[in-house]
Amino acid sequence: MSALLEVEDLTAAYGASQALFGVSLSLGEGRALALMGRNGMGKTTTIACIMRMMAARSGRIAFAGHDLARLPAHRAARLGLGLVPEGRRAFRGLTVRENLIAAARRGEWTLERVYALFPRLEERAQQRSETLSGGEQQMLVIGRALMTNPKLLILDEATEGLAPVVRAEIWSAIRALKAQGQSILVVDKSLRELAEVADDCVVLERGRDVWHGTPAALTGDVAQRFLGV
Amino acid sequence: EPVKVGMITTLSGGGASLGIDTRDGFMLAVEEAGNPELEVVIEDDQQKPEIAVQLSDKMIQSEDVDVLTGIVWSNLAMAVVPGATRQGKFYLSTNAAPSQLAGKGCHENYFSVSYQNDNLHEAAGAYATNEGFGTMFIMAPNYPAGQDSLAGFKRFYEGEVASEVYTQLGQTDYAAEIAQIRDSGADGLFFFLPGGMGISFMKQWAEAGIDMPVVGPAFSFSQDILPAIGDAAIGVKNTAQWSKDIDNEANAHFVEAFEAKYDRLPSLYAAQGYDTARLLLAAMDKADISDADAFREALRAAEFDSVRGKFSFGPNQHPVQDIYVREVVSEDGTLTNKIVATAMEDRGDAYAEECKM
Amino acid sequence: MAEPILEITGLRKSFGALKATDDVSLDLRPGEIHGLIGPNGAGKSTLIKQIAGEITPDAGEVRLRGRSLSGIDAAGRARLGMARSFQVSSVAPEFTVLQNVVLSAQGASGATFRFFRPVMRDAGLLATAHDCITRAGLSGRETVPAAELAHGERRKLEIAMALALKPALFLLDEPMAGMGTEGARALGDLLDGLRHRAPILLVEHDMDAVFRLSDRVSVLVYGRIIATGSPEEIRADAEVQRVYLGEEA
Amino acid sequence: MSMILLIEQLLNGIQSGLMLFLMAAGLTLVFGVMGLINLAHGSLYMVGAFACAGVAAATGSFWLGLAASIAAAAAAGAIVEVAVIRRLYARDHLDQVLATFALILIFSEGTRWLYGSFPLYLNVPAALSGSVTLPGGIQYSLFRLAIIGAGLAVAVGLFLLIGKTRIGVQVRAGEADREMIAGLGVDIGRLYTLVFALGAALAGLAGALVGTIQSVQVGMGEPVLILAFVVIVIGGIGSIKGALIGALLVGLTDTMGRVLLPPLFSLFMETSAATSIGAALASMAIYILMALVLVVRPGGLFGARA
Amino acid sequence: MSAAEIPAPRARRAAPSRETLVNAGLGLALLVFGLGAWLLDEPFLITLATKVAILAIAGAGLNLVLGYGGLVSFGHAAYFGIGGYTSGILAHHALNYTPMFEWPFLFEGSTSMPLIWLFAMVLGGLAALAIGALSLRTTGVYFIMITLAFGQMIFYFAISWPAYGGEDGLPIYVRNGFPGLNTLDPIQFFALAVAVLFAVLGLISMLAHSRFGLALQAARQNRQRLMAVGIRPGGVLLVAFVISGAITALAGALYADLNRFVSPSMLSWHLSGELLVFLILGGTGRLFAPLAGAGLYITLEHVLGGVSDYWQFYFGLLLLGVVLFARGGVIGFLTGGRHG
Ligand SMILES: Nc1ncnc2c1ncn2[C@@H]1O[C@H](COP(=O)(O)OP(=O)(O)OP(=O)(O)O)[C@@H](O)[C@H]1O
Ligand SMILES: Nc1ncnc2c1ncn2[C@@H]1O[C@H](COP(=O)(O)OP(=O)(O)OP(=O)(O)O)[C@@H](O)[C@H]1O
Ligand SMILES: CC(C)C[C@H](N)C(=O)O
Ligand SMILES: [Mg+2]
Ligand SMILES: [Mg+2]
Repeated sequence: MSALLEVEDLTAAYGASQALFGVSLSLGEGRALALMGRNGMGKTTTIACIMRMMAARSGRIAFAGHDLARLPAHRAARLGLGLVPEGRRAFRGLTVRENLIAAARRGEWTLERVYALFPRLEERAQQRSETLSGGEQQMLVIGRALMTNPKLLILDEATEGLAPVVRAEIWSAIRALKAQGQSILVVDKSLRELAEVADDCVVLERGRDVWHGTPAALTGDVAQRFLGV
Repeated sequence: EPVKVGMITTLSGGGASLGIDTRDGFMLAVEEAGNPELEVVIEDDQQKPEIAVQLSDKMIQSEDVDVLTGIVWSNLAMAVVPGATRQGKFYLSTNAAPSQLAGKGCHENYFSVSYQNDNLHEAAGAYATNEGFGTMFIMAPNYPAGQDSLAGFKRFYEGEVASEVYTQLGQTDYAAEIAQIRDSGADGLFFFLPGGMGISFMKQWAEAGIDMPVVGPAFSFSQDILPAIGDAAIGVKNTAQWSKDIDNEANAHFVEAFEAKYDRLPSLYAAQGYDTARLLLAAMDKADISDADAFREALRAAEFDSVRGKFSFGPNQHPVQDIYVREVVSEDGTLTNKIVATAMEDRGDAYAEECKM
Repeated sequence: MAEPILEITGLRKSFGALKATDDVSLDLRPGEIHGLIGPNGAGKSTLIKQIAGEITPDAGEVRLRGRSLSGIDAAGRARLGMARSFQVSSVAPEFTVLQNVVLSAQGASGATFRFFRPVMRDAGLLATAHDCITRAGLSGRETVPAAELAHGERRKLEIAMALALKPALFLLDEPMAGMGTEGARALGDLLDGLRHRAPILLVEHDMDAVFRLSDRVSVLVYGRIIATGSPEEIRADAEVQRVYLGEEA
Repeated sequence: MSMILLIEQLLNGIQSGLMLFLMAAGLTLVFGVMGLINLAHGSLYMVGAFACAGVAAATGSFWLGLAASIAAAAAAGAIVEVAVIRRLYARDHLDQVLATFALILIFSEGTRWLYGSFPLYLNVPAALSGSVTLPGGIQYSLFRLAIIGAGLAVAVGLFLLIGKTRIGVQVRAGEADREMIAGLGVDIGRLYTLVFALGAALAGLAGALVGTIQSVQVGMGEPVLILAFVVIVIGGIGSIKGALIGALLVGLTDTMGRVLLPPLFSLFMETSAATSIGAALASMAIYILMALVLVVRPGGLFGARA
Repeated sequence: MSAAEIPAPRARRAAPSRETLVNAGLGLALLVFGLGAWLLDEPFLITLATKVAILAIAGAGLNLVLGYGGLVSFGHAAYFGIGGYTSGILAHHALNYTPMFEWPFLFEGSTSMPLIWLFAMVLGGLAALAIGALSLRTTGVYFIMITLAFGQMIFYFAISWPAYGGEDGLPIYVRNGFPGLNTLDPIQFFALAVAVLFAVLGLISMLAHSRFGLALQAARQNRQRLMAVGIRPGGVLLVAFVISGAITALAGALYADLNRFVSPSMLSWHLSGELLVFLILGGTGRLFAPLAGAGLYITLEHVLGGVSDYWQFYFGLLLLGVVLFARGGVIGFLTGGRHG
């Protein structure tokens, strides 16, 4: 069986400055992959390439049997990629509800289910997203990604700025999703929670994948070297 | 010695139709004459004064023209003429003739071949008096030519001015003014709205269905824009020093030749362009341009067959001429003008006395 | 006990029917880090904005070293020694890291209407800037435009800019967010040393950091302070556990 | 001035406001909602008027002309979007200014090339010509009433489209963060083409309707463009309601200024000078209004965003 | 790794950047063009070069607020026209021997450029102060439109105010004088305009690199952050706006002398638009953008003008080509990249 997402030897650059020097990873259907690395090592860039928000310089990205190289971002997303981007990026000027329905696609995740997951969003349904608190915005963009009912959910620091209780809720939601067979690619700074959900880890260092393995294998020594913990 | 003419006129943008007619009328006469001594360079002023100034600089400094001509708009003329005449060039106006250049600012090298700007408005005033209009509603845009227009009208109008209204330059919606006109109960309406303003006004006026005689200068009823106004214009009286039905040989020939060459009827501007070229050619026959004084005299003599019939220059080198009242009529489905009366005979202008030449 | 540097009394702010700040009083004493925690949307950032002068409270007062700040705008308060970091990084994106920090140092120096000497050759400002960049962990990135920084690096730039203001106190809104474990730890060490120069009001959701660094912790819920105390007291508070900490504590 | 004339002038003000709204409607869509500064909007207005005049002259039917104006402007809009505008969303607003300024030149001179320099004829269709008598004895042009109707219909339609449909939500999301909405699977490129074409179609419709009672000539779009910008800025960018109110305010201020200021000045000056000064002030009135509105409410009357 | 990929070692004293070279080239091109025209005895081409220089000064004024401060003023024609009318009116009174005012002291007008420039800059600056103080309450598109509104007010005033010619404008029969120069000689006037241009560009470059300039550029990018470091963007922007208005008014005074004529067309929104176009064409925010933009624009206008009646059509196509394919304007295209 081929993997859901396959990235091979990906390189990418911002103008003249190269950010990725060859990243490979693969993620099987129903599995969760943690992408790790220090600040500025290329995690977000890798995700941007997968999302076709940024053109790769070379390498191959295949998702659900399609080569993404030629697709525009919206076609790639429609194959089933759902992104919770770094830095939130809720649509300003739109209300909470409008943010959620803007790109919704049919599936299990509906407005009701998202509201059930984050009751705060229902309370604030008519508030413009840019006046939400930081954490509320974070909930909103997670909900927004879920509303597209993706095959692969990509979370780039999705728990940043959330209160511990909420963070715990989100992790449990992620675990629940995973249990239902949702495939997930996740970037997060909290190793403890990552270890609980991830099946595999890939560590990036200066734009290269330098370590692959299971969370269990991510021993103190490796973590110290690549993550500084 | 050959004569080089620089024509600066409006050939692009919204005001292009006037410049194109001017040019075409002028060039028709030039081609008919076939005088190898006459060379013409033509440039587009885009209806912008500063472009007009630069073009005149270029023609004078680099192309060494002897005569400038062609400007349609008063504000462009004001920018170009004083400089050009001071540098010893001749300027022959095919249209714009602002009052400053007729009075204190007159110059021996400046000739207006069209009229003095106030003339047609004065004639409208005289006509309104003759027709016995007791009260008139008068209206023009709020800029110098508009202010001169109303002043010119009042100069010869002896009845009572019911109301005097200045509209905005470039205004296109006249519902408010039309309501005022209707309410004024005046005997007649005089208006001066050149270009698109006049088209808009006339159409809205016709829609309003007010039964009031209308008089105006020819500008809003000249051949170039009549088709755009449509039947709304029929019956309107307008004043001009020229009309296509003026009965003389030169005019008959001009109208026929123009239509044959350009496949449309000539407008006032075309006639003015044509006359200007003919004046110039006539002067060239009499004198050499290198002798400026002799050439000036030759121009002043104005020995050419004007399409308006008799034509001569007054002391300030503006025309002394008859001004007619025309009526807009439909001839076989084509809108055009027909002379119905003569408003003023041998009219010079109000500023000639101030001119010290 | 030493006089508080910053004193907030009876602050209120409503957005329509929502009471984002509801009679909040708290203070910041010399040498301390005062942690401010609370659920998302509790009103922490709104409180910081009121202290910094970006929004005007409906009622209540903010005092700096005993002096009321009413009527003084954000720039004025910054000049009086308040340095703040933003929850969402707010830097000049086209400027390099160095230019951003120099801008901050220039703001602190007070003289902006100087039209002739090139600012990027001002030795005093440059020295301050380089020092702050190093302390924030951004050395080597001086010439990179802020727009081209990775997320975490931009968070560090926020810190560098706050340092360059050489302030009397810091208002830090989730400085650790996005920084990564290692970065967060380094920042923690930095703040730890900083408190003796200028006290810090620290809003954070990173509980390890809050409990490790804070001398006192206040908990804000629905715009009200429900508890203030030592880290141990707060961690043990049942209500705080219920509404905020959850099982993590 | 008599009471009835005053009422009639108020009506005229309202009507001229709605006429402005018709012109501003497409602009609100493209500028207010998509966030694109399109100076060539006036050119699309001109394209509509010329298409209507051309087709009406050829077929003798105003209504075919009207249909043609919408179709031609929409097509021109779609072509322009795909060929030019599309490359500019990611760019600075200023690049859009330059590009659409270039488009004005191309459209104006292109139209002159095709149709010549002389203004075209376009007259009110028989079914809508003449006037009706309103209660109070006020005579009112039927065609102007039709324009009022069209203006209101467009206002309602746009309000529903932008405020109540998902397309509206997606377009606004696109303005906030184009990359992100594409990343969520919305074909924002095609959507923008459609919306741009719709805005162009509205401009074309306005051009045909207003051109019918005013004039059809090259350059007719430019003064309108400025006024339309004034309207939507007063109302608050992105708000259909604001554009409508802004248009009415501008229409009333302009009309009442023209009607009332000259007599006001003649109370204490000689008539000729008074009318001239009054008229001068009247021509500045809407700009004074705009400056006042923006000084007091820097985001326009109903604007939410700056 | 190929040689091209190896990053060049950082020089301690940086060689002049590519933009500096391009700028020097542009300045030189203007000088060579003017002097060449002089040698070939083509006074009109000198006039054209002078026009480029003057419009570039006006553009430079706008560039200070637009390029550095991020304020898109769509009403800079106001200051340009105020400068022009200052020159026109002072000369008008002096030439016609009708004193401007007799109280509190007799003032007869002036035909001396330095004095006229001073007046123009002060008046332009004052107008900018008043308009700026009100306009700066708004931001973004609202700022664009409110500046347009003030520009239009002045424009309509000038059109209908009869004292100085209204729409017909006001001729200056003899170009105003500058001590030691014969300004009627095209090349001398050109030299004067170019000298002013370089002085203005020098001033702007200095401002841009100063503390003030740093704050100004920060105000463009992030006003909130500027406040947070203790600097009020409003004051910084207003000062820039006033300097900008004064510079543009200076250009207007020169322009009036170039054409020996002023009219409300100097105040029209088309002119404001053209100044914007120069900057965008040249590359907004680059020091020499106004020169590059004005130079290209005027050249195209005059080269194409002779080609066809429909030359504006081709002109439009060319401009479009520049926006679409030369990112960062002409200078961006020439330097082949981002801001340096
Ligand atoms: N827009 C950009 N332009 C230029 N360079 C960029 C840009 N965005 C990121 N980079 C650079 O690319 C490299 C990788 O950045 P990336 O954002 O992928 O890192 P990351 O691993 O996601 O970091 P973080 O944990 O801080 O989010 C960094 O060196 C960064 O400076
Ligand atoms: N301008 C506003 N209009 C309406 N509501 C607002 C506005 N600003 C903030 N709020 C609301 O006020 C509440 C407090 O917001 P605030 O940003 O202070 O929360 P916070 O404690 O910082 O939360 P977080 O930890 O998630 O950042 C939130 O519910 C938010 O939605
Ligand atoms: C065509 C004419 C009515 C032009 C008029 N002489 C003007 O000033 O501008
Ligand atoms: Mg990242
Ligand atoms: Mg917050």
